[in-house]
Amino acid sequence: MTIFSITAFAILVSVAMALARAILGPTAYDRILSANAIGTKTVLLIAVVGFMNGRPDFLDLALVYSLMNFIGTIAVLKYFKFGTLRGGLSDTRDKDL
Amino acid sequence: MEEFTDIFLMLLLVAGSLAVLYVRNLFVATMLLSAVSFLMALLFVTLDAVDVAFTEAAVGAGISTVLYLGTLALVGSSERPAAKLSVIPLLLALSVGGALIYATFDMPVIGAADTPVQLSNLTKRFVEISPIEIGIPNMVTSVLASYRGFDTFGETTVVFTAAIGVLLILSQKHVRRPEEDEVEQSGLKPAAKDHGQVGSPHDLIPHVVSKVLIPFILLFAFYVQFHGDFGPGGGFQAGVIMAAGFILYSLIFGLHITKKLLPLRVVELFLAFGVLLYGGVGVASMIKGGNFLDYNVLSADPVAGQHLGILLVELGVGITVTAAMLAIFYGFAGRAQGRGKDVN
Amino acid sequence: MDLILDIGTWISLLIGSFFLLVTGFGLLRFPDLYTRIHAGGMADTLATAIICFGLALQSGFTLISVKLLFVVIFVFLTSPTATYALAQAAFVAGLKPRLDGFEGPSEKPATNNDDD
Amino acid sequence: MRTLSLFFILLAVWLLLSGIYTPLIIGFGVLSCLIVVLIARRMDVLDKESFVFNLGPKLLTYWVWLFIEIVKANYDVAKCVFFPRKYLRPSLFSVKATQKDDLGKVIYANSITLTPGTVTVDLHEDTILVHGLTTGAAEGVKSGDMDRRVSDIMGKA
Repeated sequence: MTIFSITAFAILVSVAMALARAILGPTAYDRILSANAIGTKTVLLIAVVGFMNGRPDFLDLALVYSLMNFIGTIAVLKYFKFGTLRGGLSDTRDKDL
Repeated sequence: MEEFTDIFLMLLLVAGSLAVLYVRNLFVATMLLSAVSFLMALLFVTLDAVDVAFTEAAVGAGISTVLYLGTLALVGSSERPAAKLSVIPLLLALSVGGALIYATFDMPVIGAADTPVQLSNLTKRFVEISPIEIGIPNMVTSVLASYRGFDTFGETTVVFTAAIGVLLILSQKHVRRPEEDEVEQSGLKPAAKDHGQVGSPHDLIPHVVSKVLIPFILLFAFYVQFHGDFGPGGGFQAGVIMAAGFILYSLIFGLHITKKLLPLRVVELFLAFGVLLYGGVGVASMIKGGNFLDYNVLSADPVAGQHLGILLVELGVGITVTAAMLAIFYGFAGRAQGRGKDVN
Repeated sequence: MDLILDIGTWISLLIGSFFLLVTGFGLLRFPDLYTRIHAGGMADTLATAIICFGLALQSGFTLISVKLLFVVIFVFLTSPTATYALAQAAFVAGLKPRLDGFEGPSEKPATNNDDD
Repeated sequence: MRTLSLFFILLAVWLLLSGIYTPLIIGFGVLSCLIVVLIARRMDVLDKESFVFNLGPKLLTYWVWLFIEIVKANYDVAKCVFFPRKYLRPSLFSVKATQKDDLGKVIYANSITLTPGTVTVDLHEDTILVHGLTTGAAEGVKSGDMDRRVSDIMGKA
């Protein structure tokens, strides 16, 4: 039992708890929060598993994950605030149009 | 430990998928699906399939969520309740599922030494000859881009066709008043007003952070594109990350500004150019006297030829995927109008 | 020397695991969305940083450690932004935070912007 | 000027990411950085408000301070998870951000969010609406210590 396995186990349990929150809800925002948290934990698990298997090139993957997590959440904000993905999130740039 | 991880992840996956099926609110289903997608990719990681996990990460968890949201903005987020519980489909699904489970008993153990994959001559050849013949460390790339170049060409064409299809369906002239573009900028919902303070109309934080991040996201896409020979990555993943960079830009600054930067016509040009580049490499190798997509003849030295061929082909895939993702995003996002909706 | 590094990795990964578990626990236990956001923030910040630090101890001064550093910087830039996006979306949609705590005593903390 | 420094920063990042130093790959790196810089210029993301890099070493000392704060705050939130009845006192309050430019405000708002126990809910002009988990966390933000430090690093920029 290495430390990597222990950490991986802890991350998995934590993912399970976040998934439980995602299923329980109650609001849609709780579910976004859980999906986001699962994303962060996935990033960590990938890094740890990469070290466990002796293949740290998994880290590129971890970077992609955090990037995708971020874009997903921004899209959600936009969807909630405006109901469309179309216009700008911010109006500061439209002044000089 | 390995076994435990797999079983645990499978259980989570089943729980998540059942929840996706169960919920009636499509938005909630989208969020759960993105969580399930993360779990799925974790499974790929534990199976040591980095390239697949890479694609799942980029496509399943990231872009799909954005595209689903784009669709929801078009169709609304509540599902019509099912008419009635029908027995025959249930029985059919159960029996097919039962047959599949029965079939798994015949499957070899994961990682066993005597599975067909391990014993196949093809595997031996890929593992032993490809480093000499093609000379790049990432075997997945040499198999995908060289040995099975035809397959990948087909896949690229599928992506191309999908993008064309979406464009055809979604870019039809749409009855829309010209001033709508201006109005929807301030589509804040009134619900926030009774809280004594309205949400800020411009979101400074994502705005500034994205400005800092976007150049690095694009650079990372290029990095993935050119390092597909050495580690996980390649054209597909790079294309999706590149598109993600532009989609982030579009989410923050608005579709109209992105379209000014990269008009739909240019995207369409890139879309076709990528496929043509791939096919062009094939034709070039035919002109040089080899078979279609036989990179050995592209240069005097066969290994150098393979390198050049794979590089160009991956570039073609990357360009096509970027353009296809953007075209699909333009199609979905460009059509939806802002409107208030109930999500809770 | 190796032993010290290994012990360092053990300690940091254990602390990280502990905070991850607390995060999961908090996500389940806290009463409303806004409090749960705080719980989620723990995984994003300290757990990420300390686990990556522990892994970096194993790889030493290599490009792998640099990549781990990139992961931490990236998460530190994006995670608060995503959290803000979520809180902002909930707030704009009119979801009110519960300010009375977790079935606790009703004495209210001093707030400037309290609306209930 | 900013274009040039962005180019070199991107190139450094590429070299650190890549780890493969053959002329071909480095050549691709230079080419990619050039393309990215061109796109960034056309996207107009290179304005003053987003250019973090000229803040220099002061940002580093700030991060060290912030990290210590994060460790302390994590401990507080963990206590709160285990004994919610005793510690959990959610509150919503607004504070003023004294930074003049947008970048400073964003750094401040994100620092508040990064410290668990306080989350920025809204940032409007120079008012930040904060949701605090415990009285201690709320007091920490209201004391204005973090605000002063952010203003400090921004002042010299």
